[in-house]
Amino acid sequence: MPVSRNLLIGLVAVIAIVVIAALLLTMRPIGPAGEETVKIGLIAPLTGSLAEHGLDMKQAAILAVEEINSKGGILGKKIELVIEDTACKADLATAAVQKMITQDNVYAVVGEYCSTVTLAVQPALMESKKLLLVPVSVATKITEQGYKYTARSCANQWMQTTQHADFIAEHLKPRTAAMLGVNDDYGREGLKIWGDRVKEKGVRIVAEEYFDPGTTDFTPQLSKIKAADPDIIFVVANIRDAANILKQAHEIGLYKQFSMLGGVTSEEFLQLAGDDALGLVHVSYFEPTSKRPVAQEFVQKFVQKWNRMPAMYSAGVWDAFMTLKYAVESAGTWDVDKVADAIRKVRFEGAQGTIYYNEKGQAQTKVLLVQVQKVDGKLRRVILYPESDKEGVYIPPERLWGS
Amino acid sequence: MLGITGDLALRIAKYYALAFILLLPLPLAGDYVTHLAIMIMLYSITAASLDILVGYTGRLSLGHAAFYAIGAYTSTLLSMNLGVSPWVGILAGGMLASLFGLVLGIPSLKLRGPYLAISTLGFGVIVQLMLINLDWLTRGPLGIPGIPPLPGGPLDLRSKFSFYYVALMLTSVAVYTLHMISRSRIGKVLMSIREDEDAALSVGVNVPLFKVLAFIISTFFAGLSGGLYAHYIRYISPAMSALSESISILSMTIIGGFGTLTGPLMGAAMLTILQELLRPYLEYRYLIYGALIVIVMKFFPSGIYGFVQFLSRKVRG
Amino acid sequence: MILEAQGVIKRFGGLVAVDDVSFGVREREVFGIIGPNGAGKTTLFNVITGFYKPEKGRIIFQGVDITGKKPNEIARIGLTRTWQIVKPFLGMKVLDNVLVPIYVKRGILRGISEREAIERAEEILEFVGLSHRRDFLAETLPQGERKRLEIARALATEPKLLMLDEPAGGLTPTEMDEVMEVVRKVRESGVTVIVIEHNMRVVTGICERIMVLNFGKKIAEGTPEDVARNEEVIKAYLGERFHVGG
Amino acid sequence: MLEVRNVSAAYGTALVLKNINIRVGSNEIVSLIGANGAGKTTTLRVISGMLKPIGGEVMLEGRNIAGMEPFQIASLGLVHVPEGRGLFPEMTVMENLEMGAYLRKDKDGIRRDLEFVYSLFPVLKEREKQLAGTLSGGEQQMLAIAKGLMGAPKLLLLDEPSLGLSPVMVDRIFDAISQINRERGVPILIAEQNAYMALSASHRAYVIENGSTVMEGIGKELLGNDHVRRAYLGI
Amino acid sequence: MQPTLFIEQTILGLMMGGIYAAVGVGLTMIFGVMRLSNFAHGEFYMLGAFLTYALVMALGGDPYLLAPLSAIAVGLVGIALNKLVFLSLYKELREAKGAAAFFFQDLRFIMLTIGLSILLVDLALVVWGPIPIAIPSVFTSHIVRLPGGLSFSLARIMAFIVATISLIVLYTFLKITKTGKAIRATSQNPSAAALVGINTYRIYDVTMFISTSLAALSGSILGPIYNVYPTMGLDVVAKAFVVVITGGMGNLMGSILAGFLIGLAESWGGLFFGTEYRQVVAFLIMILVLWFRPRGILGGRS
Repeated sequence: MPVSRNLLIGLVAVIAIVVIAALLLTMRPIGPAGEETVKIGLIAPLTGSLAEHGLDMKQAAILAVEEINSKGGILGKKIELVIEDTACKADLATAAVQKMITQDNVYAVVGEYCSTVTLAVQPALMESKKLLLVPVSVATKITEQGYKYTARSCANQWMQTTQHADFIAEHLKPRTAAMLGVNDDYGREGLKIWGDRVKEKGVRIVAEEYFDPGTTDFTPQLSKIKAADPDIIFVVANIRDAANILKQAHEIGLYKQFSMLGGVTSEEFLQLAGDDALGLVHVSYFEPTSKRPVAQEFVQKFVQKWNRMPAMYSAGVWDAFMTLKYAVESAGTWDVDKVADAIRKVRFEGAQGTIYYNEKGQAQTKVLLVQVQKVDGKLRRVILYPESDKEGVYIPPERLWGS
Repeated sequence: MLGITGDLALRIAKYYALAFILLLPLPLAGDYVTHLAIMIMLYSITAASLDILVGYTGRLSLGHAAFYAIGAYTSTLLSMNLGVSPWVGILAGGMLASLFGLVLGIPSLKLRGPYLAISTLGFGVIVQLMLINLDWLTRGPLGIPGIPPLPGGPLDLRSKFSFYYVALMLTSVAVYTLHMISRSRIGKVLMSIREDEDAALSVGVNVPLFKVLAFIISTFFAGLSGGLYAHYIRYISPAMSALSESISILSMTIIGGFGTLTGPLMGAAMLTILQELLRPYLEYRYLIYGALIVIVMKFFPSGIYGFVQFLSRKVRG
Repeated sequence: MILEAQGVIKRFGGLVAVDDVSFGVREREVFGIIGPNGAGKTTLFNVITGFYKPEKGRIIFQGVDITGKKPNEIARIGLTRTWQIVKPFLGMKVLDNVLVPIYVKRGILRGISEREAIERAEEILEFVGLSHRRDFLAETLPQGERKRLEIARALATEPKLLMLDEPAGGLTPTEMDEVMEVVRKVRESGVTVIVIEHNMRVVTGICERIMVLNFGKKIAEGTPEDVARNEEVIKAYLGERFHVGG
Repeated sequence: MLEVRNVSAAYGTALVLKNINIRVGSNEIVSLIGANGAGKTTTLRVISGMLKPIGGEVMLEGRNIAGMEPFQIASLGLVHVPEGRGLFPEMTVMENLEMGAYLRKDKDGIRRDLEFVYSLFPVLKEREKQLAGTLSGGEQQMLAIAKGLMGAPKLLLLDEPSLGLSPVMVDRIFDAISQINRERGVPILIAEQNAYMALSASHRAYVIENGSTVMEGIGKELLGNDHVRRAYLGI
Repeated sequence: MQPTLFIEQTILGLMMGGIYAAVGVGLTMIFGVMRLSNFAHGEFYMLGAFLTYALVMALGGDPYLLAPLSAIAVGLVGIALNKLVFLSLYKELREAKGAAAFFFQDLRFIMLTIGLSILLVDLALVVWGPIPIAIPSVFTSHIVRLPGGLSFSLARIMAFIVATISLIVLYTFLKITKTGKAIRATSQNPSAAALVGINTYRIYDVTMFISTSLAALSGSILGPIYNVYPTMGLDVVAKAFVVVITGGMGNLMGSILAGFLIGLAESWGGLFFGTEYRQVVAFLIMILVLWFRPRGILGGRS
């Protein structure tokens, strides 16, 4: 067979594939009277190594939408949730967002977990004038680029880390510190901000170690840290790694005060880490034990629906949806420019506390510092700071461990 | 030139022109389809470039995404730090990628089969770690947002609509060039190496030289498409060089049908679209995706291309 | 002398595959190398064409010492070999099989126009009688045609000395005759030929001089008639007591 | 014992065997002679199942074994010592011999056979613990045959037992082959290029040319046959 | 540098090495016998850990006691997959001709196992969910203290011991049993193995069983230490390949040696170059070894 005919067949096949797919993909599902609903997208890593956090986000989003709709929607319109998986990959995420923009014609997108993915989808959303409500990604840059349609409902890296560093320096008064972080954007930015901040306050950094995502054994790093003998060890990691780090540190006899960023706030973390978590100080922006009625209500509904305690990320997602609700209602219109302005003016009680935004669209939420202590024989997080939420006092870990 | 008669070049160009014209109205299907089409085209260049290495020269690479990332970073950094035009940047990205291709190609000359595959895998991981750790240059793991779009004169290449046509043109030219290379004297010499290295040596082929040349050509185009990607998405991060990316590029090449050059185009289209079609199934979709890969590879050793040929033979009787 | 081997030794572990072999090949002759299986003939080929490095000895081709040169360099200066188990480029067209060496010889980038190259390739295919297979994939050829393709591909390098490793092995008598005819024509065109062959009919039919190897050692050299009468050769090659029975 | 009827075989598209017909009676040594590439090795490969024939029948003790897997054929008592000797280079001589007896369960029988092969090739006993890959060519050939014998063959196929061996060694190998046949009553089919050795050691022989059996006869008679000398040896 | 740190790192490196070796050995065996580069190897490790968890939930008891059960179960899954997916391909491979055909066959195997890996990871995600699971064991919380401030958890020591014992058992199995010898024979010369009556397809099944159950055993003993989650296999498979390649594909002893070498190199490399380059160290060691010995330390099959 002449080769050029092969080529022809090949190219025809490619075109056929693309055209058929285009037809398939542009076919819109005929929903019940499209006028009545507004679509909101959620992008989250539902597969891949970060799927556990995607689950936190997905469950909160479903709950929030049910809550809003059960109370008659927003300005009389019901919300329809469109969920897409990104696996924390930029190319999958951009395609997902593009689909949301063009096919689903979403009004706003809530997401993502990974800052790298949020940054990747941001330009497309901004250019097509869709709101991007960031509930979890903490990279400071996301709200620093001056995008009008971006708002973040959780404390960013800078807020979390500086307040954490200040608390540590002022209350724990270490002379030396070691830092251990995941070798990605989260860990790098965290260590940089924290290290600079505590250095200003006279703390000497005696070790700075990194581990690659997917690492399961941290003993090489921990053993170096142990040799450096710091007063406090600052760690930036997600729950899986953090639990392993604590376990392995104690295993090699590294009993020091650990302190971490907000990646570890969930019930599953306490289950994974067990007693090794005792004494740990870390940042949180939401505690399910909070006495505030809104938080109580959120926790109660979440547990009722999903049979597990909400993680910190779930609260971020919930508040993102609530931000939208209050902003649209206060603007009195769905006009995106007006709603974007309204977001910067609303003030409401969310799961995390009183939520209001600055000009850049960054929520000025409270950052809590908690310590894992034993209350009635059970591990729980006790809020140490700020004064308004304080539940207990800092206990040096030596005293918690007994010996 | 290079053993391609004007006649052949013209005949193949005609098919590409036809495909080009047929694909012109696609953006009418909306931005989503346009975006996917653009991604398919970028992947097509990369997968086809990998085919030069895998399908034509018989050298397996599990680190091809590294060159894609090198192209993207080069072009981005040049245009953002030195104000170089992105068009020049993309070209420079291709060139730097092929320089790295040379760097990887020479030491891996002695290696075969899985030894080569895992070494290239290692190369990909090392590039990723360098992109993360050399943060003074690459701005570290958070990646680089705010990359300038391609300057298009009167056209605003931020819009998917106009970028589509630029991409279509560039992809046609790039894939056509790759096609010509595969049909050229170089392509035939590379194939002779794939078929039998000793026999190629015995008729005077400088096997090491051409193996390295295959790396250079292949990585040049991967770098180009990486640069295009950077100025299209306007955000890049070290994750571009991840093993999973290399594997998805390799999947396109192999499942599409390696050693055919048209196969990888089909692979890029099929796998990208499949990912989209399976979207509604959220967590469940990789069950189907993985199963389909297993089925295609078990029953169609020469990939989708082989399957299409099989079908067309059936149709013609 | 177009080719001279001087005291070539090649060892594999404890085995001496080629043991101090010296010989010379004259311009424009057909030189046969025979010997039982495992006598070291193919190893000697591999040493001459650069695939193995000899432990000792020198190979002189056209007055130039080519010992230790790379196989492709040796092929480029006009010394080309074929393979006992033929190695056609199976997944390529017959024409392309022959074009590759032409490109390599005449220059990939410049040197020969495509038209010329194809004409030349077609000439060679015509020469070995494979014109009718021009556009077939090599993997579709039967054994006899593969053998001739192998020769065609070697001829395309424009060799001054062609080394054929069992060109007639495994062929039918008709195919064998065709191959012998090709070898004769090659020689007439001015190319020197070295042949490894088992089949005595082929050897006596085309060779002017023969060298006999046994256990890596040269045991005889001369015209086919001389060699066939040589007691040691008969012993080594045909079985020790054969002449007694005959 | 063995009857090969009209067997044809091909490698891919290349037809290498055309209507081969061979018979081996019980207790016989039969040899296949012919030039390199004539199809001797392929014939043996087809018989032992390493290559599936495209036509014809291979009857072993009245049962058609064509198309069966090699290990199934081996379990019927057909042992093939292949081209390249079929040794396991990174295993010791002893282990190779054990592998030869892989299918056997009779420990006593195995021990007796081990003694027999050691008496046949005493050098193997000396090298018992040495890796097979480190043996000399002649020793490897002995090991290959010994390994074949350990399988208590009902029929033994030997491919080029003289390959690469010195004349002294060739003599010893062929003496051993005769001895095996005499003392054990094992029928043996040899593919051999060394015409004299093959013909003088065997009872009957077939001449194979271009994938077909062209002549058959008593070994010693063929030895004197001028036609064989001319046709096969070409002189 | 403090000597304690060095000693501690060395011991930790050796322990990691034992585990690398255990995971790598299965991978290298499959390649040695079937010429199969199994990119889904890590998923059997993952399945082992999850099954152990499921068994602990269902039957109660300590994961270290149930690990063998889970290993056997995963081994059976391995056999099933072998029969279902790969068997017909081995037969095709036997008839493949020419270097290019072999290469293409390799590609096909690689792609098949990649597809399998994607499938199995998602299967675990769907069945067990994405949240990491801790498997409680009495051994994890028990810490053994050594003089000089060194201490290790009993679980880790157990893991090292189990890994070492299983390697010794495997080695002995291959050295002295009939089946073990048949596996080695098949790996060294498949056609000769068939000629002595070895059912090579059954040997493939057995090898698959050993390889997958060894991976599952490693997963089961490490699960309680590192927790269990669907992508845990992906985290080990690249490292396992590095180990296997460094040791020489198909060479058992090579993999064991390389496992320890890479384990040590990572520990020491992290010490000298900074831990952010830890992964680079492993790859550099591999590249360095391949530079001088293109087929690994002890030389593997091509």
